Amino acid sequence: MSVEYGLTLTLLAFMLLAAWALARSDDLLAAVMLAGIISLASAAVFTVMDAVDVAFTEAAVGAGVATLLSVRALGVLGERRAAGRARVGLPFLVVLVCGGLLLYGTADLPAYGDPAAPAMQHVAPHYLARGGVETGVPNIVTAVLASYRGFDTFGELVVIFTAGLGVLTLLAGSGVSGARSEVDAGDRDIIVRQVVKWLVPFVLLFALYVQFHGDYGPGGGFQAGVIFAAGMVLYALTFGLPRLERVLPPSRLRLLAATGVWLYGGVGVACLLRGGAFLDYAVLAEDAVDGQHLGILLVELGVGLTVFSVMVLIYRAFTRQRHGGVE
Amino acid sequence: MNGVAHAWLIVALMMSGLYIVMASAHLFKKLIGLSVFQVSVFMLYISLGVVEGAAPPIVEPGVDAYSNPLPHVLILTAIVVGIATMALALALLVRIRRAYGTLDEAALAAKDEDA
Amino acid sequence: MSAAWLPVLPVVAPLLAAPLWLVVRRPQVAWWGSMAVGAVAFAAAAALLVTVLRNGPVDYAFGGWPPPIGIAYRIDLLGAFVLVLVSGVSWVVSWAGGRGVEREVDEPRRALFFSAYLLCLAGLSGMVLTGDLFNLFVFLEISSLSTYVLVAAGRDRRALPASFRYLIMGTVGATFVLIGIGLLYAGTGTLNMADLAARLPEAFDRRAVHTGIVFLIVGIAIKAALFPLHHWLPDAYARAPGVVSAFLAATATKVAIYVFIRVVFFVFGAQATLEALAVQHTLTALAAAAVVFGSWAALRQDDTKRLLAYSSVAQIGYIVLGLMLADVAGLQAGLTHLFNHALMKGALFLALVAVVYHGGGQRLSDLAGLGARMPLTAAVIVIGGLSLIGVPLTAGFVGKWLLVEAAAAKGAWWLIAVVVVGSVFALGYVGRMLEALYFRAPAAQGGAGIAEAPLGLLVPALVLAAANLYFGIDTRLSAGLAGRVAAALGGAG
Amino acid sequence: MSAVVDGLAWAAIGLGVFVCFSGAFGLLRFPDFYSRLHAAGVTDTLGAGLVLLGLMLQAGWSLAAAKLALILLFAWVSGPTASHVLARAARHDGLEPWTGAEGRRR
Repeated sequence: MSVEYGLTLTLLAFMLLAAWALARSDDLLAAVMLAGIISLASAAVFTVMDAVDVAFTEAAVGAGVATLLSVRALGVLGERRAAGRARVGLPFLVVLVCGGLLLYGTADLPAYGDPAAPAMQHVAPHYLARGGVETGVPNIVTAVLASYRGFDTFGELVVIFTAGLGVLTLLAGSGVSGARSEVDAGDRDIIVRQVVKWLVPFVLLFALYVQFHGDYGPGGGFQAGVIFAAGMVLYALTFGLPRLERVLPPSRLRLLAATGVWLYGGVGVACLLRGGAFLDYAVLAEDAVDGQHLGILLVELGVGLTVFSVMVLIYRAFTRQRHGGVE
Repeated sequence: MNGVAHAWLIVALMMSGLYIVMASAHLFKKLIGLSVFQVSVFMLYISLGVVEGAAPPIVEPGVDAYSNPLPHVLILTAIVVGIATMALALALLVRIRRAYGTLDEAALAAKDEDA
Repeated sequence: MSAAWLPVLPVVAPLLAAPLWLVVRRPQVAWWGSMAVGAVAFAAAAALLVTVLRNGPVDYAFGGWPPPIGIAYRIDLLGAFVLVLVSGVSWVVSWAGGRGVEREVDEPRRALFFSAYLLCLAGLSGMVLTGDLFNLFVFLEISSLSTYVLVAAGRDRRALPASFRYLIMGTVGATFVLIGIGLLYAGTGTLNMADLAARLPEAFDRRAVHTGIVFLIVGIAIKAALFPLHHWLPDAYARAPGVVSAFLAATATKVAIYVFIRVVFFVFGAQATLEALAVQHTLTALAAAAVVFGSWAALRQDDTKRLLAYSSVAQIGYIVLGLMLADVAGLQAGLTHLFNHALMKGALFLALVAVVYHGGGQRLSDLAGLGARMPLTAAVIVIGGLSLIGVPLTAGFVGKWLLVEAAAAKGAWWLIAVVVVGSVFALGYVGRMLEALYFRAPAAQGGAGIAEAPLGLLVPALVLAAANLYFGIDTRLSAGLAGRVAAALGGAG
Repeated sequence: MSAVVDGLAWAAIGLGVFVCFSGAFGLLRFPDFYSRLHAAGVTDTLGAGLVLLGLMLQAGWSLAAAKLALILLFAWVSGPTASHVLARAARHDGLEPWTGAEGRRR
């Protein structure tokens, strides 16, 4: 057994412990934190498994954004404990059947790390051997994501957009507007204010680095959008939502969210107009590889724009809610 | 020699997530269970693409063995779908709590009986 | 318009139009715009169908990457047929959107409502057209997320828990699909459906492949609301705004069944899957149970929308029964009923939107006396109801008759008994609606304001009702095309 | 790389791991919130600092070392700030420090 495999197994066992604690706990905040821990541990597992882009995203999204939104929502909900009686019989049966089936199905999978596995044989070698040459992008994950399977990524962008649209639709008209101390004042503590004031520009700079360096290293539009949004949220937490809204009014955020989708789709349509297939970046420039590079740059920018603005819109929608209470 | 023990652990984690989804009476906790369920599916995918001793799929001169990038791409998409679902579900919970004053499944059902 | 645009237009047009209503937040503009986009999508779908009929399947490689390296569409007769149905019915239903949202959706949500509608349409169309398993998952999620929003967009607070329950069930289902795709990839190394079909025979003895197939089928069955995985459906349909119920009942479950057909018959190969994994017996039994249980439950409902929703559970049973006969006649029956059921439920749910418009309720007793006050709406309910029972000269008859014929040819007499039992129950629940409409006096004097609904609601309902009659007589487009599709499938399986 | 640098690097990493471990031990065993916070803070600054220092020595003069230095800087700013905010929140909620007068409390 290799060291890496042992590390993976240890981390998985640790996650299983956390899941066990999660299942037993009635405390909702503890449940959120345990889920965050599981997510962060999975990011470590992804790193061990060479999936650096995935690890990056899971750490930013699963451990970061999901935890942030959950804690925000818990505050708005005013719920602390899950007191109701759990059902046991049917869930246990279903889990037993599904788990048994999966154990059966995974039993003859190729061993961990086997380079001769069927999954390694057919399509993947093409990406690894030709991806860098055909797209001019050394990070093959970015090449597959933005070009070979660019239509999936367009769909993924629409999914995020749909979520933002859905949150705005569901929470429309039920928010609080006008002055409210908790939302408005932010944090008055001088240490926090000073630290955040110094930190936010670096967070934004890092986001830009991740956005434009995604061709060469882990990163890309999605991770960059999340980090940029995190910088904005940090700013709003410290200096109050109104200060952020002065820079980024909701109407502008909505426009940006739409613009990201249009940019991605627009690149696709531009390819159509120039006689290629939808999202065939090769027709965008004289040289096919230059076209690929340009197309990937533009669609990643679209992803970054929409992800960033949707994240901030969602955060704002939850923060603007009245706490607790019944209609 | 590596085996498929990682798959057993992942399946166990997956099933604990699914169990929390189905067994919890509280809607918020169901949602948390759902995210554990999804994370473990992500790990199943990524584990399919590991090549022992290979590098992450970022092409560099002098390296000739890389892990399979395709599962990574798929799971990046799936992570995004997961957070999108979660955000939407949390917004629904805010509305449910405001309309009913509870997030307990049995209590919710009871409130609509007498309405 | 160039042929290169046709395959992408039904998906990309609504996707690019949807963000507009986040910026221009005017409900009227959003409604007109969405109808225009719906028309474009429908026209493109119809043109695609014509192209496929003339020249055979259309292939489209996104990004110019040939499959299985890139994502590709392969649009055959089946896909084009279902796409025309989905985009056509959703377009007609969207006509009713303008008036429909007035009563059932609060002002700040109306413009965004149409965005979600377009996204849902795009998601469903993408699921129909795609030839790539993972792309299927992505578009499944686009349609699902927008559906949760649509269901919860109305004023009825009971829609909120219904939508949440649907979200949990739907996400578990989608994750099952994801597990299935992953295991199939582990066994074969590909995500492209056609490529997978070619590579499966040599990989079929791998356990990962068996398990993948089972998880994929269970995940799709949740989305298709196949008994006993139908729990999310009655509440979601009954509590959603009426226009949404009409839209979903006519399209969402149909697309899920279409995906099932595509995966089982094209990718896995009917013989191998149905026999080796005992899928056929299990699903036939479940479908028969769906018919009996759904019809019986519909009979016991007091709420008209829940009644129709349970009836949908039963109709899904009929469709799957036909498919599981797994011969040309059975497939033709299933596909025909799939087509016709979309028309029936679309018409009936739209008629209920018209009933609610002037302050009517959605209980059976609220229909009392409406036969005289709302003659046209009542006529739509009559036609849709008769079609649901399967009375000759309505669309509903055609599918059921084909199903009975197909069953008789195979000597499956018990299956005919199931159809008869279901139809008798249907006679019962439709009869209760008609009895309330025509033979019961209005409950109180209070409903004096109740009159015929505005044209904006009536026209789409009447169009769909007329379609029920038309396709009951002229079956070239429905059963005829379904027959050709089935013949092609029979060859493939 | 010279053996001296290599040895120094491993010494730093080893010491860092020990500090992290003792921090975790303190987090579990210390009697009240504030002292536990103290233990956790050690992990953040000294533990992570030593490990990162060791890694920088391993990396030599390269871009990776510069990135590690930036991470170190970030950890040294964010860690104490987070501890500060946590302690302040606890104080704000009226949590009194343990003085040994009333036995262990959780």
